[in-house]
Amino acid sequence: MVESSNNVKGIIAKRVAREMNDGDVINLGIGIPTLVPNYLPKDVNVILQSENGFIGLGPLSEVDPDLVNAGGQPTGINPGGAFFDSLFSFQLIRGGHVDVTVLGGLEVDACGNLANWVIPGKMVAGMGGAMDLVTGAKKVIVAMEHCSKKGSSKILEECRLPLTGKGVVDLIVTELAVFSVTDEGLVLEEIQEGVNLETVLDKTEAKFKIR
Amino acid sequence: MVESSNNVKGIIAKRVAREMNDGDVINLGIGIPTLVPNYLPKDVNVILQSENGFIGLGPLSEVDPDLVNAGGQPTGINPGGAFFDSLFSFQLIRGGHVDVTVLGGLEVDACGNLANWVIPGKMVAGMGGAMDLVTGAKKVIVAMEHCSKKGSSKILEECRLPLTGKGVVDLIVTELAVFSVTDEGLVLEEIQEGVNLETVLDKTEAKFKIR
Amino acid sequence: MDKTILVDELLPIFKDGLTIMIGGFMGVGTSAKLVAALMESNVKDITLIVSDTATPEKGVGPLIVNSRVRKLIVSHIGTNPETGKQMIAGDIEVELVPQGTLAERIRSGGSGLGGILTPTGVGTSVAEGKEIIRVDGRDYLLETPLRADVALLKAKKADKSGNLVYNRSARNFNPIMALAADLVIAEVDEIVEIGEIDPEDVVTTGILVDKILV
Amino acid sequence: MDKTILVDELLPIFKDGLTIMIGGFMGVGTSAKLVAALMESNVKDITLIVSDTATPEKGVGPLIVNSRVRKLIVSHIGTNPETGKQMIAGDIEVELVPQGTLAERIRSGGSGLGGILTPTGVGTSVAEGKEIIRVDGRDYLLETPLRADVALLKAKKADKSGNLVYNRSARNFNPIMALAADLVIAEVDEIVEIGEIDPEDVVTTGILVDKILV
Repeated sequence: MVESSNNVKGIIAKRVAREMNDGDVINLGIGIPTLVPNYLPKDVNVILQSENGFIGLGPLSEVDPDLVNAGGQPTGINPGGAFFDSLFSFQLIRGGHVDVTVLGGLEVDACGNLANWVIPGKMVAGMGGAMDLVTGAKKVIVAMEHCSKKGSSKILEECRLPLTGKGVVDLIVTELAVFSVTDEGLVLEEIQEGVNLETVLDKTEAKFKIR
Repeated sequence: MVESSNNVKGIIAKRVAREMNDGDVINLGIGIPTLVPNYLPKDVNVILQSENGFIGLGPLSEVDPDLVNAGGQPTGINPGGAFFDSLFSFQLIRGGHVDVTVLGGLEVDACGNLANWVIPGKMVAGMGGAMDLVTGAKKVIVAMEHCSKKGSSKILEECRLPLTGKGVVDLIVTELAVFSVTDEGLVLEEIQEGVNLETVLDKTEAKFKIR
Repeated sequence: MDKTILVDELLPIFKDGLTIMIGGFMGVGTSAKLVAALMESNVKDITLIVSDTATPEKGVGPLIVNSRVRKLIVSHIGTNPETGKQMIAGDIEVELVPQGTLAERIRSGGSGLGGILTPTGVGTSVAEGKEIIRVDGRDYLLETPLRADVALLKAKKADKSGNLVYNRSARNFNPIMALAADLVIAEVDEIVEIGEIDPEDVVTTGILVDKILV
Repeated sequence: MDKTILVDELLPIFKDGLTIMIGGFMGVGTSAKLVAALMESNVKDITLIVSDTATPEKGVGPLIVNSRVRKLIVSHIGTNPETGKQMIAGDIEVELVPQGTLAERIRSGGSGLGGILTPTGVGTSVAEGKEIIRVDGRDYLLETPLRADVALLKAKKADKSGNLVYNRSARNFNPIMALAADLVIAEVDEIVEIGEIDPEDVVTTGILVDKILV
């Protein structure tokens, strides 16, 4: 079961990695998005931005309790990186200086709306930096499992949970398929290997066009 | 004539210096205000802010073309100083982190209005940082000669030139007198040594109360 | 002017009902000593402005766990379950603010601005009750300034005039909070003589810092 | 990815009618080489965003003297008499902006904001035609963002990824202009390998810098 879940996460992260271009400045949310760098081709070097205050997030070398990623975990900084305060960090994020952000989602809909920060009466995590990221990054990719743990589609005709951002999502990557958000709604761009169209249709509440 | 003008400037600067408290953060405009530090008592150490980007303006030591004051002249920085960009500099100024600013004036009036940046059709210097300084500094002192070169009062019932700031002036120091700006208009706080009240009344267009 | 202070001298400063900003992100860059002093002072009904409530043990977590906070202005509470519990029980009032907006509001409060226009939160519940202003064909939320009575910072090093240098990602909210409170207190690991920090390296100028706790 | 560029490669970039931001204060922190390249390129009708027009010989002064600028967004022109002369003759359009407001407008343009509310200029001619917004009982002017096609910066040192470090008061407007233009070009005195600038010392991150002229 754990094996299978890891598998699913890997499939999603691997597909997201193909969206990255050499030199891109990327901000990765916690969860599946953090796996993306593991699947980057060797000739694609990206620069990771960490919204808690630096550019050049890299592998952990020495442990310094003052050097953590946006999930609060110990991390490293690559040569060429830079530290700054939270104000400057969000100037970069909101100002369009981050090329791609990859985030998890609770729900995404056909208008590119994203919900991932609160389930009323239940989970109130807070939006953290997510609202700024989806508003400011040039490209917003939602990387998530296609269905909830209860088996219901997370890709909806219209989000029911409170939104993180309105009309902000560019691409949705799940273990079943890849959708782009266009002015005419969702477009199925790809079906993941070993998945058939019927499964995608069956598991997707939102209507979508097929490219 | 030059001698006499220098004398006048010295009288004004000397009186302004008495307004400074130990530890104050001060921003000085060009002209008479820059003479103020020469007259500070030994036990009054002030910290000079330079709006082009540093704290701790000090005497010139080595000449570095990249270290100038807000008038563009070579200057020095004292130990304990700090460099920053123009954005941060004006955050300090507008945010009330500068205790006193001392500026020259073309006209000041009974409402505390100040005009010092433009004479329509004639001189258009631009406001530079003056509008931010008079808006943001905790105390605004205008240090200027009492009358224009043509002999007319620069302390008016109402400014005629375009304003630098509305209701911003706290204290006016000239070679003849010191006025405070209160809710009830100008109050004559002091007459400079060797000057009599008749002269002040004669040379001042604005009405004022006598403390 | 010696700005150094001992913990005992801090205690009378802390009073019930104060608005306090505390630097840090997930507890990193939060002054453990100043939070401990707050705990020791037994103050309550604090309005706390902070990036997140970290964990129950870390950062400002203990202030939450021990019910010292009446109102919280914060971007994330998910890592400290106690915050959500008190929020649902109605024991603590929580205003959730996007992290970039929180930074901007604090900077506005410290920079004499009346606020900023941000696109963040447009079309979400964050926009409720806020003025929407259209500039150049795009909608923005008017977000207003935040200030505090006291800001508690954590830095790596200070000189005796209060110039501060931070360590790595522990910088986060500390430099902007230094602008936005009536009284600014910094815990530092090391204090050096004036002149020992290069003016190019200073991140927070000493004119913003009132007290230093080593 | 090598960002270094030669003066000759710059010339095709400069086109008539561009909006250009140039760092500097009274010519200090203005790239003399990049201004010279602009002169050499013979471009005209520039919209120039700059702190001041320095003197006829210094900073951006030569661009004014040689009538390359059609519109100027600036806080001070008093030290370059040529600017005032062209302004009165109607040869150059001048928008005078308080220096702190100019900095804020550039930062807004580079930070995705729709503008800021500032008390600076309320009750003066600067307020003419601007929206006045009342927050907490005080009036503020809504000041809108500024952006440029190109920003020309001057720094002391760069690494090959474009991280910049400035020298003393030559920093001024350069770091915020780095945020607010589609193409950012920096002249530096010295270029070093990636890793030679401590991440704590970087003032402008290399992700903002497109081209480096040594």
